[in-house]
Amino acid sequence: MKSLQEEPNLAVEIAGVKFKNPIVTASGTFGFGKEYSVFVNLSQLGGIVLKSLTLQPCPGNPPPRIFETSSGLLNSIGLENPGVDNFIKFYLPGLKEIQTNIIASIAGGAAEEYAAVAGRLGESELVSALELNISCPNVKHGGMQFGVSPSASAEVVKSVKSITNKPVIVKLSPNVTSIVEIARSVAAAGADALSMINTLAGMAIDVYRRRPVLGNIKGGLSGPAIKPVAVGAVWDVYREVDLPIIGMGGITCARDALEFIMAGARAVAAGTVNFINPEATINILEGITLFLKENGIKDINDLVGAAHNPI
Amino acid sequence: MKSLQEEPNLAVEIAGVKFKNPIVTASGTFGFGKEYSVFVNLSQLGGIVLKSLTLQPCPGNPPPRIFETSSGLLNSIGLENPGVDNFIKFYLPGLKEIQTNIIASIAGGAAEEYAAVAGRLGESELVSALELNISCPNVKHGGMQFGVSPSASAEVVKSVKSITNKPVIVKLSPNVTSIVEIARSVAAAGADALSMINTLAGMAIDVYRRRPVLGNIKGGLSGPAIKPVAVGAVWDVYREVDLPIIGMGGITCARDALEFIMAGARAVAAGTVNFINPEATINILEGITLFLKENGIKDINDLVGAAHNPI
Amino acid sequence: MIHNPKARIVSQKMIFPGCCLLTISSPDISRTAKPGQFIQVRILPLLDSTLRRPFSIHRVDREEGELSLLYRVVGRGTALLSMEKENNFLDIIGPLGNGFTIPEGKKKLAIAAGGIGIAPLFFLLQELAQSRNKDFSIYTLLGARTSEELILADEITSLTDSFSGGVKVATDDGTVGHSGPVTELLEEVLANRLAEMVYFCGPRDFLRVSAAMLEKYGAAGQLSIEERMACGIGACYSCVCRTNRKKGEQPVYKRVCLDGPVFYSNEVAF
Amino acid sequence: MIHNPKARIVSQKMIFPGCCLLTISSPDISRTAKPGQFIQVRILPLLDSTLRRPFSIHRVDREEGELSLLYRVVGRGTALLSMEKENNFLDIIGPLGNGFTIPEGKKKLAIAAGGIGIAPLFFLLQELAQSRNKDFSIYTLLGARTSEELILADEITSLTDSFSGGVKVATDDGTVGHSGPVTELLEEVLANRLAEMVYFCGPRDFLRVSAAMLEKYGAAGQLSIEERMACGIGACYSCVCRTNRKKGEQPVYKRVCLDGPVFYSNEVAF
Ligand SMILES: Cc1cc2nc3c(=O)[nH]c(=O)nc-3n(C[C@H](O)[C@H](O)[C@H](O)COP(=O)(O)OP(=O)(O)OC[C@H]3O[C@@H](n4cnc5c(N)ncnc54)[C@H](O)[C@@H]3O)c2cc1C
Ligand SMILES: Cc1cc2nc3c(=O)[nH]c(=O)nc-3n(C[C@H](O)[C@H](O)[C@H](O)COP(=O)(O)OP(=O)(O)OC[C@H]3O[C@@H](n4cnc5c(N)ncnc54)[C@H](O)[C@@H]3O)c2cc1C
Ligand SMILES: Cc1cc2nc3c(=O)[nH]c(=O)nc-3n(C[C@H](O)[C@H](O)[C@H](O)COP(=O)(O)O)c2cc1C
Ligand SMILES: Cc1cc2nc3c(=O)[nH]c(=O)nc-3n(C[C@H](O)[C@H](O)[C@H](O)COP(=O)(O)O)c2cc1C
Ligand code: FES
Ligand code: FES
Repeated sequence: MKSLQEEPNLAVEIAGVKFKNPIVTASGTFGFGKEYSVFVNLSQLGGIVLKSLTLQPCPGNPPPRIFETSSGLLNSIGLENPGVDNFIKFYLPGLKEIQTNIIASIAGGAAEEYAAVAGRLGESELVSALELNISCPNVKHGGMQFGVSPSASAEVVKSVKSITNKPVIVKLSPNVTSIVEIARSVAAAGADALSMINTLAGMAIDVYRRRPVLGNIKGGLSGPAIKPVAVGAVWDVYREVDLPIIGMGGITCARDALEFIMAGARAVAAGTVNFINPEATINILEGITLFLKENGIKDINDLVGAAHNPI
Repeated sequence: MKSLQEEPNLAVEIAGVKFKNPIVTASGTFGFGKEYSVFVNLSQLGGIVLKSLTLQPCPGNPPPRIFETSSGLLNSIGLENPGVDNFIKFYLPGLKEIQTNIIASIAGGAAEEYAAVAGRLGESELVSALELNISCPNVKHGGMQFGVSPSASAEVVKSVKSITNKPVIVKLSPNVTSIVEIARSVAAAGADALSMINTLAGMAIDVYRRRPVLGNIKGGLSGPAIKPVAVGAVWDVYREVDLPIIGMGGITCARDALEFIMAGARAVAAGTVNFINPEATINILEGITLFLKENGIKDINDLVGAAHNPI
Repeated sequence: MIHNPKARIVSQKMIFPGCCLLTISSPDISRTAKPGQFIQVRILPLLDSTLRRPFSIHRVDREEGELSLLYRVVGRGTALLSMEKENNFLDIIGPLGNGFTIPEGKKKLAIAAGGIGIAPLFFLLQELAQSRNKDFSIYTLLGARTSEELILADEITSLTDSFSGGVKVATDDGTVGHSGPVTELLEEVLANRLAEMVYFCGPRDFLRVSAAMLEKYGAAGQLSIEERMACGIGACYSCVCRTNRKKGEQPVYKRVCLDGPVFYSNEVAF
Repeated sequence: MIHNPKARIVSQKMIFPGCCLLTISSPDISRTAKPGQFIQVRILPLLDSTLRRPFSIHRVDREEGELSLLYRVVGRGTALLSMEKENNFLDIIGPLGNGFTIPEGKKKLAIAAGGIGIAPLFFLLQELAQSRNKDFSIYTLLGARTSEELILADEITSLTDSFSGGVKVATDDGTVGHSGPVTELLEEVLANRLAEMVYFCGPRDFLRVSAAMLEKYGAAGQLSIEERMACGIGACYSCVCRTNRKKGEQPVYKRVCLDGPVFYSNEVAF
């Protein structure tokens, strides 16, 4: 163990946006930005990714909306949100006081809807970047998710890029044969960064009641259970696609976060872990800092993808 | 709780083969049939699915071959096996004394290799059915797995069906955009049953050594972590494809097994759990029997797919 | 809202098989907690992947800075919790949620608990007793499956004996008190116009039947409901219950953790 | 091979911080166990998804029907194991693996342990001592990081004092015995032709260096190696080590759990 030394550099740049450190929050797990302020000094975070917004207010799915599985969490929230206009009116102004990147997440049923939401959010200086949640049913194509089709994914990216100058991060779904193929397609369509992974499709059955547990039948699996899948996905995309990656999926501690960084992620998001340890983001940040110091690493960027070329 | 009553029927039929109960073992986790005989009266099982066999002996992947993750197990055994001929010579005769269905699992790098292995196994009366492990790299197509391509999967099935009369069970990979599409394709190609799911692609990184943990870099994730994904896959395929399903993925107890059955599986396989509890298969069988009695269910077949039409 | 990652266990007792009373030292949370609020407990921190479990605050001792939970062992989380011993530490967050309110002018109160539903209502009775407001009339109705599982009746009787009203009990098997569901006692109270405001908590079916009964007799009610929770602080929208009751309308969901867990009974769509 | 799902913990002691001695009652396994064999321990059965952990049998008391493990706390599993108390029950499988053998005619033995590597070798010494075969000469070489972590030297000295040979110790920090790696003691023994057969166990690097040394001096050796295990009984092919050493050849893997954990040192490819 090397002796402690000067503070390492934690700052990373993604799509032209500077992050003071690589720790961000995962969309849908950190509300509309301020819910966790009782536990966390939000200005210490690299960024906050907000819950996905749609054009119209969305009531969400019938409960039960979550179910705990072995080391995992199934959810089918169904994008409950007040709609982009109410968000801009009632939530966005309050985010001004937070000294970090605010990344808005956009969901929609058609490429034009993504663009419309992006257009409204693009007017605010408070929003540093846009994340596109493409794990949404494409209403024009029989409800198949955008994120499983290279062309539909690209179409969403193009329509958003045509309306805004904000950096666009595309959030990839793992429920595909080749996540690399989707990544390539959105890269070609102009995406500035990738975030991955969204939840794995899954479900659970209540055997006593002989029916699915979730009100919506199927849900998305998150939490430590999916970490190996997520690390593998980041690893694959890092090798093949030249875009910065925000990695996530089951991160609970600094060591988990470092796995993603060494697999190729330039930043990492904490999702489900916030529910278990509300200070998790800060704990992860502290743990990474300590790791860098103990190992005499001066710059976090030196670890990005480090496992591809073992020392 | 209803009072205990006559013994319920546990027998199920899959592809013309009668199983005395729906509990089988998952390929690769139960060796070549007799390893667990110290713990389990093998004749009590519905069936034993053997470790996958290839035409030639296969040395397998360099270690480390496994790594424990949260509620999961990553493995990259790499199909180590003595080859079908050595298996027939040295292992198969010893299986005669076991009064249960022996299902041989076949792996290969080309459709013809599957057929060749199937041909040799087809000569033995001891083998009740063949399971095709199509999660193998297709050497003719740049190493892409058969199981992720509807046409390559179908080709394997056709070539095996053309050489043997034994029932053919196709083991589906979950690493696809639509497992239903693959299921449909192998059904059309003549598959007699499906087994699902094989492991999820994943990996882990040793952050202290800055390199992948597994000798083979990537591996397959099994265990309770993947159960929601597996139940969801069985659910989807049951609705769309008219073939009997052997369900697996993270089963540890009778309740887990019942989830699969209610999602649509006619039999269930125990894999990773054998490592933790070597009597798991029998415990699951006993637990299911008790559940049927307590709930006054006379026939396990009445529960197959029961969650699709809740009571 | 306080996160106390090292709250000491003062005591843990089995009340009857499968039901425990757990007392925790947490001065900050005890001081500010209101009846009907709850805490989120982290079970075995070594398991990084297990969600916190929500439990109502059953009673507080503000002088000692202690709060108690009354819970049933129903699954893995509560089983592990029941193994925790005195002087171990628990990681808790609270107080959470809105809590019960006593609207101006309502003096004729009833409290109806189905089984473990007494957990949050006891705290409410504690506060009412402390208020020493003799204007209140309080009927407390306790339901249990059998006499062994009927708990707290004596304590509640002495707590409320300065008020008019009284404590009535019902058991499913008739081993003590009224034989039948506690909702039959509630109907009696409502039919006799003995309550303008009913506080109730218990299993889903009990809540549904009670809410319908309140509607029938035109009485107001506040109920505490349970839903599976993740964050517990309003961030994840996991824990919703539907609040508008007309079929066909766009549903309006509210978060049990933040907008509840206490709702007016005519708000909730069962 | 026996599955004992309810083996009682007789005692658990901390030997030095991070190292525990755990004694378990399991008459069947104790009776049949041979030095070099191991058991698979299930950690906290409530966690249905945690693999068993393999531990060498460190010593047995056949009269009492007890066996002991000597282990280091290195991760979650061993941390949970170290919290288990007397009279709790453990779920164990054993005895597993092949064990050490003493080939006919080999009389000049050495035993070399790197740190916790002494765990299985102590049992071998116990058996040698019991054999009372005065023909043996036994040199026991113990390595540790520092004097505090040097354990069992006295016990081994008295165990082996009827044999020729002796006990030598080495610490990395020189706080006791030879200052430097224990392999330096081994080299001395080998250079002086004091051992025809060396039994050794310890960290990977220690094994590699020792095996190379044995090759250099033309001595035979048996080593106990560790690999991540799942089934522990030869069914899953998880735990392999490569046994042929020529580059370019098709690798030949052997299962550590069944074909090992003891191998001849010239078999293993490091
Ligand atoms: C606001 C609130 C207050 C509560 N107060 C009490 C109380 O005072 N006493 C008491 O005994 N119980 C109370 N409960 C219910 C208690 O939270 C569950 O019994 C407990 O979470 C079950 O955990 P488990 O691991 O033992 O069960 P499991 O069935 O193994 O739990 C699995 C999952 O389901 C969730 N879950 C299961 N049942 C419930 C439920 N009824 N409500 C919410 N989540 C559930 C768990 O949190 C967990 O995520 C309360 C619930 C809520 C929402
Ligand atoms: C045949 C055999 C005999 C052993 N005897 C002893 C002994 O007598 N004393 C002792 O202290 N240790 C012994 N070990 C090592 C011991 O099994 C590991 O230290 C232990 O499994 C670590 O578990 P953990 O949960 O604390 O660590 P974690 O790192 O959290 O374990 C994670 C996973 O890695 C596996 N693992 C980690 N390290 C090892 C390892 N070195 N070997 C095998 N699997 C590992 C665990 O089984 C688990 O699956 C032996 C290993 C083998 C194979
Ligand atoms: C309750 C919940 C709600 C979520 N909502 C969204 C969402 O609105 N938009 C989105 O892109 N991802 C959403 N996600 C996915 C997460 O952002 C994240 O990709 C996933 O949970 C994996 O990370 P984790 O394991 O750290 O939670 C949600 C996840 C959870 C658990
Ligand atoms: C160590 C190991 C080896 C496996 N080997 C094979 C194999 O040879 N052929 C195969 O079809 N599946 C193989 N599998 C996959 C299992 O049969 C099963 O599909 C998967 O593990 C999911 O079930 P489980 O969670 O119950 O283990 C293997 C799984 C494990 C854990
Ligand atoms: S539990 Fe997260 S909003 Fe209620
Ligand atoms: S651990 Fe399964 S073969 Fe060795």
